[in-house]
Amino acid sequence: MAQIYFNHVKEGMELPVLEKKTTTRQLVQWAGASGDFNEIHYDKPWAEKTGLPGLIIHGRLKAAFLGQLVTDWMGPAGTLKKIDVAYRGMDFPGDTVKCKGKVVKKYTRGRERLVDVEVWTENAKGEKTTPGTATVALPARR
Amino acid sequence: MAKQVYYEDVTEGMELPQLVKHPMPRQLVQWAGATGDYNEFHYNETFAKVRSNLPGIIVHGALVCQFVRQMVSDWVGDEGTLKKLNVSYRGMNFPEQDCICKGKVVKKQVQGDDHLVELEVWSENPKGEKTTPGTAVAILPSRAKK
Amino acid sequence: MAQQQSLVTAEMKAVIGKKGKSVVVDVEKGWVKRFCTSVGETNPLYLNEKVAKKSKYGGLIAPPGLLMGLYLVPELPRAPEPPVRLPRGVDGGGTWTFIRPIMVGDTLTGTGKIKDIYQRDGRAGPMLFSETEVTWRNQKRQVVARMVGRTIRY
Amino acid sequence: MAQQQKESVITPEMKKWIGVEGPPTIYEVEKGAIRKFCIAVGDTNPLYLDEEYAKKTKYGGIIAPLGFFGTPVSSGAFGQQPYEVSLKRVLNGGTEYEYIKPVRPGDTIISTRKITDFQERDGRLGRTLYTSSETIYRNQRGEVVAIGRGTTINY
Repeated sequence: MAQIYFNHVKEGMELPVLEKKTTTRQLVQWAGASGDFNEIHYDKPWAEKTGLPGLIIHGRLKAAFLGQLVTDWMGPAGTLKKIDVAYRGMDFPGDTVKCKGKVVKKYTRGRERLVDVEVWTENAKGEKTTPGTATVALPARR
Repeated sequence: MAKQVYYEDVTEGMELPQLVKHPMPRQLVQWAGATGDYNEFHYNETFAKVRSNLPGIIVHGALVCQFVRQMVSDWVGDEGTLKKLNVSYRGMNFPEQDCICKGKVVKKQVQGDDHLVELEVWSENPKGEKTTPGTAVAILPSRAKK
Repeated sequence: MAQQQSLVTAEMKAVIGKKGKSVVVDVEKGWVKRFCTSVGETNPLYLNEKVAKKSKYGGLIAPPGLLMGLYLVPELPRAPEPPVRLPRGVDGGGTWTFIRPIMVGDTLTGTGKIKDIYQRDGRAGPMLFSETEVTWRNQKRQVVARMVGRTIRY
Repeated sequence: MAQQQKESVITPEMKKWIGVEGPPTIYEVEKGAIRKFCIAVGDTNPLYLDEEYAKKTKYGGIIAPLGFFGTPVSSGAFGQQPYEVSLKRVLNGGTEYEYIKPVRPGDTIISTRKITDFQERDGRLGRTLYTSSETIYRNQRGEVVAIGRGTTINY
């Protein structure tokens, strides 16, 4: 796995995009792993009855995608300190969810070298459905 | 837990208390998560109808097997031991319908130290069709040995 | 125009800060594996014992998403019912703070409390936000993570 | 009508696999997985879920429900076939489990499967192949905890 170092990070720098091609099966797997068995994620007639256009992706699965986006980028020597997400828009199984991120700030606090990253998921229309922010600690330099 | 059944309490032909399950789609998804059987015709209605040519979503056979197993386990209690269970998948159970598990004592006999009972077990759908017929062998505690 | 009714009752204010029941979860290898399958994570720190041993953690760790995904509604303290019926409820998101690594094999105890209940009036009418904070400790009683989840009713 | 002699679907290649043990599958039995399994079945027996209760029983601690050997659950009938079968449709004909020793959380279950027999018949579904298999489940001490037998039907 690649490692990124604090001295290589620049504000405005973009994280490699993580694309997730989602399926209903994945939502069922997520339900099993997370314990969220709400029917709106796998029972189509149920979802439609509650007024939704169809099955929707668990917000927390998208949050976990963003967690992966950040941890993949920071590498094994990095540490995820904090992540904050809001669920703003729906995504549907079968959609490709694009997870993106951008460095907004780099700074030191005590002995830690920290980077704040803006993260979000994007749908096919380019709408940010799950915006958030994350803070990671990175190793100093190679 | 229900009170313990003893070998001496059992007669051939005796029926086991029924166990009625009413699996909902949620339960099938929980089963998929617990077992890793993510076959789509257990939760995706379109897939079941179009791709698998089924009348709708069907209950996992192995889950029905577990319902039957639970009925026997509940009956033999903590002191009894289920030794063998044999089921055949003959018909389908559908979610949102009752799946009725039944059993009957076929034979009792002492073999060495073991007090054995042989059972006929099955699950039924609401039409009364036996969807999962089978047999079971269990060891029960004996009052004589207590 | 009529004054917008306050949704935050005295009963709600009284539950703020009160601790709820604890939840205990074992971070088991199989669970982590199933979790990674569901997200599509292949990071060896979560899955490959040999690689993880050589990392700074010295063993397998849980992906951050594992805690982010944990769905604990029945055990968590809940905000009292609002004085007017608000038919819709959604998960508004949350903040997860990771303090110590969560190792595979850890037993975590989560203790929840209602952190805050407040009202915002938006386009969709009055909205009631409740924030639940869960503090996660490992078997050594060390705090490993903190979560603040937001539920919105409107 | 002329009775045509049908060619056997059981090939010499298939016969070679009778009795050959497949690669072992390893499952670790975890308490959390047992709990999820019980929730899915709707089985609330404290023997599987409540350590305090289970301690006082003859088992001395939590056991797994019979038929649970870790995940994924093996049906004892399906499995990877190392050979080609000309009949493509598959049914699970049934399973039999013999339970020998309790399975406990923390156990590692090593299962091996082998084909025990092939039979063919002309039935309602046309030419039908019955494949019998046996799966032996052993724990980390090498003790046989269960034997599963299954029939796979191809038609």
